[in-house]
Amino acid sequence: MLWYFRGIGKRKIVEFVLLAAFILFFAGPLLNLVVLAFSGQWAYPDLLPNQWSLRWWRFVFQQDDVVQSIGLSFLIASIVTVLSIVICIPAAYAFARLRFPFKRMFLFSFLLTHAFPKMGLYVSIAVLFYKLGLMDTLLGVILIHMINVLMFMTWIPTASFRSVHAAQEESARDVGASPFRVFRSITLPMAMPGILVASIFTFLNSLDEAQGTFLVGMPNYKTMPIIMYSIITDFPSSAGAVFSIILTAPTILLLLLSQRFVSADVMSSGFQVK
Amino acid sequence: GSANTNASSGGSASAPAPASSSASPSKADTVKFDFYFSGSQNVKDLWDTLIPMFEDQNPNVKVNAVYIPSGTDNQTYNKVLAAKKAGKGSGGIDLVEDGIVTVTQGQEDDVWEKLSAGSIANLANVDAQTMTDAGNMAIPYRSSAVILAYNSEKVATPPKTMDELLAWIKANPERFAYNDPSTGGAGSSFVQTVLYKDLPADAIHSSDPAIMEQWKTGFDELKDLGKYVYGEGIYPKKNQGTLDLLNSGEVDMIPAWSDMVLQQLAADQLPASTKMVQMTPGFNGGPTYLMVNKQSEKKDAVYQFLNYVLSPEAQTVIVDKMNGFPGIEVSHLSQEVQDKFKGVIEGFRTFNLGDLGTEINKRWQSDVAAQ
Amino acid sequence: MIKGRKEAVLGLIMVSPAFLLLLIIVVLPIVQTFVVSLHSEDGGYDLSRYAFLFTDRLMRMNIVFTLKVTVISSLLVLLVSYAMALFMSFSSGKLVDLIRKTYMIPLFIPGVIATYGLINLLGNHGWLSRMLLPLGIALPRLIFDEKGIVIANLWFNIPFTTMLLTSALAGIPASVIESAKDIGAGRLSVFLRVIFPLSYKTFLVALTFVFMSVIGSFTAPYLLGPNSPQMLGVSMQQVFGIFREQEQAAAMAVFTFLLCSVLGYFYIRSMAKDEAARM
Amino acid sequence: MSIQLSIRGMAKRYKTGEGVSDINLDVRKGELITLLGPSGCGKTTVLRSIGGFLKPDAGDILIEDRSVIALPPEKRPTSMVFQSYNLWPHMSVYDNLAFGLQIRKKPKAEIRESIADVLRLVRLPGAEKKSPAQLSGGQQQRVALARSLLLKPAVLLLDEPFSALDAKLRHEMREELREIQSQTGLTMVFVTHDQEEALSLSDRIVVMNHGRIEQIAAPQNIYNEPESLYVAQFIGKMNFLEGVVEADVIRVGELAVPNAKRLAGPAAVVAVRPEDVNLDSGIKEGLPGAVKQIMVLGHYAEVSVNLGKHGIIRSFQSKDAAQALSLGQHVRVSFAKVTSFPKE
Amino acid sequence: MSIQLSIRGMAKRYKTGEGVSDINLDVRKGELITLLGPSGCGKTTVLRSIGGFLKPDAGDILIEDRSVIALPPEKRPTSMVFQSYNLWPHMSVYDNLAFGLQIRKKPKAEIRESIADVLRLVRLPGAEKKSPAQLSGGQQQRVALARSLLLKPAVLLLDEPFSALDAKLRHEMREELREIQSQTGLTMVFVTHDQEEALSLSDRIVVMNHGRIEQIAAPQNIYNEPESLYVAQFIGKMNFLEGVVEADVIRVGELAVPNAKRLAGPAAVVAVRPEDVNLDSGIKEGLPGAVKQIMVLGHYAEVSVNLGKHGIIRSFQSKDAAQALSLGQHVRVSFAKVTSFPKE
Ligand SMILES: Nc1ncnc2c1ncn2[C@@H]1O[C@H](COP(=O)(O)OP(=O)(O)OP(=O)(O)O)[C@@H](O)[C@H]1O
Ligand SMILES: Nc1ncnc2c1ncn2[C@@H]1O[C@H](COP(=O)(O)OP(=O)(O)OP(=O)(O)O)[C@@H](O)[C@H]1O
Ligand SMILES: [Mg+2]
Ligand SMILES: [Mg+2]
Repeated sequence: MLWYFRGIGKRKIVEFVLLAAFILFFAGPLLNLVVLAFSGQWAYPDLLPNQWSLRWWRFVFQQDDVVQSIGLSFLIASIVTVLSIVICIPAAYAFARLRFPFKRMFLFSFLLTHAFPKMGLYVSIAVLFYKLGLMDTLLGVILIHMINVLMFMTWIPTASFRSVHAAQEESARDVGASPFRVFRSITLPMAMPGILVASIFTFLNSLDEAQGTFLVGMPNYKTMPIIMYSIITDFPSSAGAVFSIILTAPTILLLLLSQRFVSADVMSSGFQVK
Repeated sequence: GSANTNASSGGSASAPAPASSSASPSKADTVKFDFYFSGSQNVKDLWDTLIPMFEDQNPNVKVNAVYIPSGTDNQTYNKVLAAKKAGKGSGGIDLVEDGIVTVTQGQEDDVWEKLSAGSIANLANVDAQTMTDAGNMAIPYRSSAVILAYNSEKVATPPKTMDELLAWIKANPERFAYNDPSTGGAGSSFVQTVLYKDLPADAIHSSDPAIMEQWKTGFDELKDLGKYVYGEGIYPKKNQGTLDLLNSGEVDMIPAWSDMVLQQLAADQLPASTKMVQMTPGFNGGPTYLMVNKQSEKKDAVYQFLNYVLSPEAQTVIVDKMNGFPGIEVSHLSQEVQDKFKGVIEGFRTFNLGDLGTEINKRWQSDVAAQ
Repeated sequence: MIKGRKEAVLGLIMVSPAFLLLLIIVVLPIVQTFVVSLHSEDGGYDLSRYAFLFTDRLMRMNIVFTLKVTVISSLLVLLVSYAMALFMSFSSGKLVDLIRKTYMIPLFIPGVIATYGLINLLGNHGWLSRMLLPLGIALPRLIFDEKGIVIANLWFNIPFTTMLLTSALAGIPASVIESAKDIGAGRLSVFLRVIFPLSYKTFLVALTFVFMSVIGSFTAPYLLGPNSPQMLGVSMQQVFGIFREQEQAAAMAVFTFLLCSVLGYFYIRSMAKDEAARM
Repeated sequence: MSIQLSIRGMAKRYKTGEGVSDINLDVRKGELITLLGPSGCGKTTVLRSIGGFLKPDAGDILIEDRSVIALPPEKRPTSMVFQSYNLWPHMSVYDNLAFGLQIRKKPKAEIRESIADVLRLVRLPGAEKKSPAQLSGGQQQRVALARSLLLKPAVLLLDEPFSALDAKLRHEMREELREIQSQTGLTMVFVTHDQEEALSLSDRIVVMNHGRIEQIAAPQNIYNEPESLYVAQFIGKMNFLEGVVEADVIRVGELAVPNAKRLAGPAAVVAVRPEDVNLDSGIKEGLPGAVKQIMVLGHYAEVSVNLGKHGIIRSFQSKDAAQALSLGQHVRVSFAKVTSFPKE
Repeated sequence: MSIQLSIRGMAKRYKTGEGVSDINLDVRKGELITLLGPSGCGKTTVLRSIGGFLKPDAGDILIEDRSVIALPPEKRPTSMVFQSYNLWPHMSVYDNLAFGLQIRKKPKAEIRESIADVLRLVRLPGAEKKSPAQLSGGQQQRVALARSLLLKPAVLLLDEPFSALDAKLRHEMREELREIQSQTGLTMVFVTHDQEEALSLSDRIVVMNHGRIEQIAAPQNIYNEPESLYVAQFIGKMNFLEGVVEADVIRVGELAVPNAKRLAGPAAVVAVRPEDVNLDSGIKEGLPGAVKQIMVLGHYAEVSVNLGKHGIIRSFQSKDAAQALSLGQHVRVSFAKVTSFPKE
């Protein structure tokens, strides 16, 4: 055994150990979910279920709200992502590049959205929404999703914008690009990895949001996590496992597809010049 | 599964069009009100059965039942409260189903309507004491019992009294578990029963803070018990938490809601060897309440519905479906049902400790959990 | 300075949509909550709710426990995430590609479900213990213990933090790292002296996010953690939802926020610093 | 010809205390002006101020008689080739070049054609699809040059645009630049550290020192009549000898040179270019010295002669003449042409 | 002397198809080798391979007889001055310089002192506290040079280290480099595009073309005896004329030059350096031509003469001789020295 490891070199061993740790830690719970999703009976201490079954798959798909709610969730998540990009990216750019009064205070205020536990805020928020006529509206749901991500969408892109070299922007100004054009063609693409991260997060966060959606959207906007909550609290974990697989699959597909289109690895390799 | 035959509760899911009842009464004489309830699948099944029955008999009232998945149920109350604070009336919520905590909270915030037999005739069938305990603001339309569930393969002769149970726990370390009392009624019932084990019988209807003095021996007992329960002091969260342990064979005995055990047995989620036993004196049970939003503009229709819910006909359905106890006194039900409860109902007790329930949880948290 | 004023106005305009949204939906309710937290038991206004946080034995335990779990989790998360981000940014091969493609997947799993997955995996009779049973290894208690919370925090936070740090590393030109290697810097020196300082700002952002999400977390510590001491998030839920002490819960929320602000402050200060240096 | 670019009393001071001051310069239309000076003297600072990337603390900048001092870079009719290329790493060469034209809303076909043209011009035909990271240093520099050339600005600012190019390419580029200039009347401000380039390319040279302008003149004048010791030192090679002023002449040992500038004395510095240093082995006149080193540099040779207390003097000789000399040989040194400066 | 660096059969091909191949080179200890070649010929590629930043596709690299091909850059006893300086933007000049020494665990006092020394050497005394962004291009380049010098590597790799420096500073730096080399016996591989620099500085020159080595020889040999037409073209200025091989001689119009290389013919290329082109107005011999252009370049002048069907030939003349000529004047052209190559 030892000679084998010596033969394949230190680097390979390190990689192997890393992979094992990675799989055990991250994939473990996921694999567990997959197995669980197809299990009928699973007694201790058996390594695998003693009985396989598709029962919970049938069950989840029979829930008549499921398909609709998935559609609604994706719709809302898309709108939320686009809207927060539109609103937050300019702010992030301003934080990164412009000087204006109270800048630090503004930037700090975005911390509130996330650092302040929302549990105690829901009643006040609901009162406000009633007054503004946002209760039971799509806009209301979108807004409540957006406040969850305001901070991500400002802070992360701010950090990304700041890492773009001023010199590259200068040469774009030089060829006659207006500040906006410079932003669009130079700064934005170069800050893209960070913005992409923030956007993915926004999208997922919106897909996962239940409390606020319920408060503002029920009974008209029943999103996926709301259905999910009832399934996982009332049914054995197998049903939850099935649901999370259904829920995860389209997003992962999207991710893989986008990786192909968003040129190989914007995320990982970045742009490097000698 | 999907016994969703009722159009009014199923169809409103995600249609963006506002289906609010106040806006669109379909016929001049038809009133449609909104009813928010939460709970497990069996609760949903119950209402899916009861509401059509009611609507058949009362064509002028339509009930829009909104099922609130657990996990988000706190928000129903938040919504009612917020609508009131914003001056927006009922906020589209006319009738709410929930536990005692929400009832008490609503009394403080003044959001529930006071109810009387004048508007709901069948209220007379309900135990007057229970109504008073709830400040006449909530109807205990059904009750469930907490029982002792155990693995009959491991436990041949289950304990019959509290003292026997305590002895069993100490004799079989780490084979018993009760859930954190602030996260579920089964655990809370166990804790309260231990605390009131040696107190006068009527103490369970008193919310007089003076009695707190006398909890000491009970809490000492619970503290001591910590060493013998599952994981030497682990109290799972929620009623389901202990059921999971029983299911996986990590413990042999737990206090649990009878309806949950029955339902999960039926669904193969618990091993067939699981059995139930009620002790004497029994664990306290707990009613589930229906509250009318004070801001509601459709109270008459709501009362009509509540009246039906408290009718013997509806209560019989409830008893069948929920494996629970009726909200009205058993004497009003059919003989058949009465027979079914013979021997069980005696052991069934309801505690009405008011705010003391919260005090117990707090003290448990600091004395028992954090010992 | 005309130009300065124009810039100021432009900046304010660009920030205002996001800020207005924030102001109305978040800041105002928070101010209300803050006011609520100042209500004392007897109807007046004072700081008794805050004093309670430090005088009550249970609360003190909870706070210490929360800080301990949060600090440990944050440190581990950042450690692992940096390692992964570096590995993915500066290595190549099939393995890296595989990890690059899959490490984000946990982000897509709803928190509650993942928590159940973790319970099923790590629990006393969970998958892991079943796997280790034939080998004769007994797991220490992971579930209903702070280890469980830490593991869950790692699971939930590492993918996102890694993603964030990877994006920051993408901005570091290879040339800068090359020249560090050239002068003989080993991996550790390159990291400490070049990569870390150049990704410091994103690091602070990541730290703040991890810290916040751990300190305010509810689902995982609720389902995986011990009964006592509790994480602040769980305790807050109990105080607010079960004990119905809105004022006390508000004070806890404000306190949590103050803890997070400390980290936020570092990020903003570091930004201000290099702004001053740029002129 | 009309004045295309005018810099008036410009000053810029960085926080560190460095910077430029008192910059006055008029550039005529179609003129190529070179900024020459040692590293760190402020050449880039002047160029960046013209381009709009630095806000001067004082002074004005006019292009075609309009003050541009308040305009942002994109509104100025200038284009700059930066000292450090500044290509956009996320764009291909084509996109790097097309960007400015797209902003000017040029039709696509025209863009494609002019890019192909300019790439041929900078000797990188067919490089459109490459990314900047795939180019060598000199190739990147040429792409940066191409990017600015494409825009046909009123004033082209070039910050050492040929510093990474070999002699041959540099020559070709110079000629292309001249060609373009003669066709389009482009006005250029050119920074270089290469004297030969400055001397051969410029219409006028601006010599800078420590953030100030020392002299502005045509190449020949700068070379032949440096106004200050500094310029003399900086441009071309120059020997400096100490002399004693004696009314009409300045005496260096046995040699007397005319005191053309009527310096006051008592001491003065006599400057002689190496090519003006004659070496003779026969004659009696001149300073005596011994050949110390002979270095053949391509088509000529540099001969160093030790003059004893007058130090070492360098002389350029043709290869043949140099090969006739031998190390240690005694020679007499005389000067064909000298300049003199007051001793500092 | 012993071989310090040895490159054997190295090849590296980029995805785009460019690269280098068949690189064989031995560098002796204490030697300064220059890589010379046009932009994009692969100089940086070779240097980066030696430094360990590129993994060659084939071949081996040995330093002090040990193969380093498998070592990462930080383990190689080399240090590189990068073409684009690569200073660490977040560190002060001091920290940039100190980093390498700190890794080598030098005591603090020693670090401080050697940094002060090396900064004086690159003419930036007292710049410790500045940040790279506060330096001019040339200053940054000098800091990068200082950084590598401090480490006293076994092999110093310099990628156009003086490209941003003015002539004066460049001369000083060259001399400092020579000085250091004579003191420490440093081995250097030097990339430059400046021929004069290569000719005056190197022990040997490696001329590269299109990713291959064309010739390796001492500067004088490269200049006087270029092995190929390409080298002749690239190094120094050179006139090329077509000739006809006639056994022992090659005939160019009325002129016959010896066929020293015994070329086969029928056609050959005759190459003459401008300084070997004699212009006479009196004699009958030589090719007849007319003066086309006189360009005075510092201490010498370039005179172009139109030879009719033989094209235009350039000649270097002393300033005086050139000034005696006038445009259009008829002259006879003869050659002091020629080389010949087969016609391609
Ligand atoms: N952003 C800055 N902050 C502080 N000092 C600076 C800054 N930029 C340049 N300097 C200093 O100002 C002086 C002039 O710099 P500049 O870049 O104009 O020089 P340069 O003539 O272009 O030199 P080089 O030929 O080396 O590029 C230098 O001493 C430099 O150190
Ligand atoms: N990363 C790369 N990917 C693809 N091609 C490259 C890459 N780096 C360099 N090349 C190509 O390889 C050839 C040699 O490049 P190299 O940088 O070695 O040239 P160089 O001799 O240093 O030129 P210069 O004097 O312009 O710096 C060039 O044609 C260049 O376009
Ligand atoms: Mg410069
Ligand atoms: Mg190069």
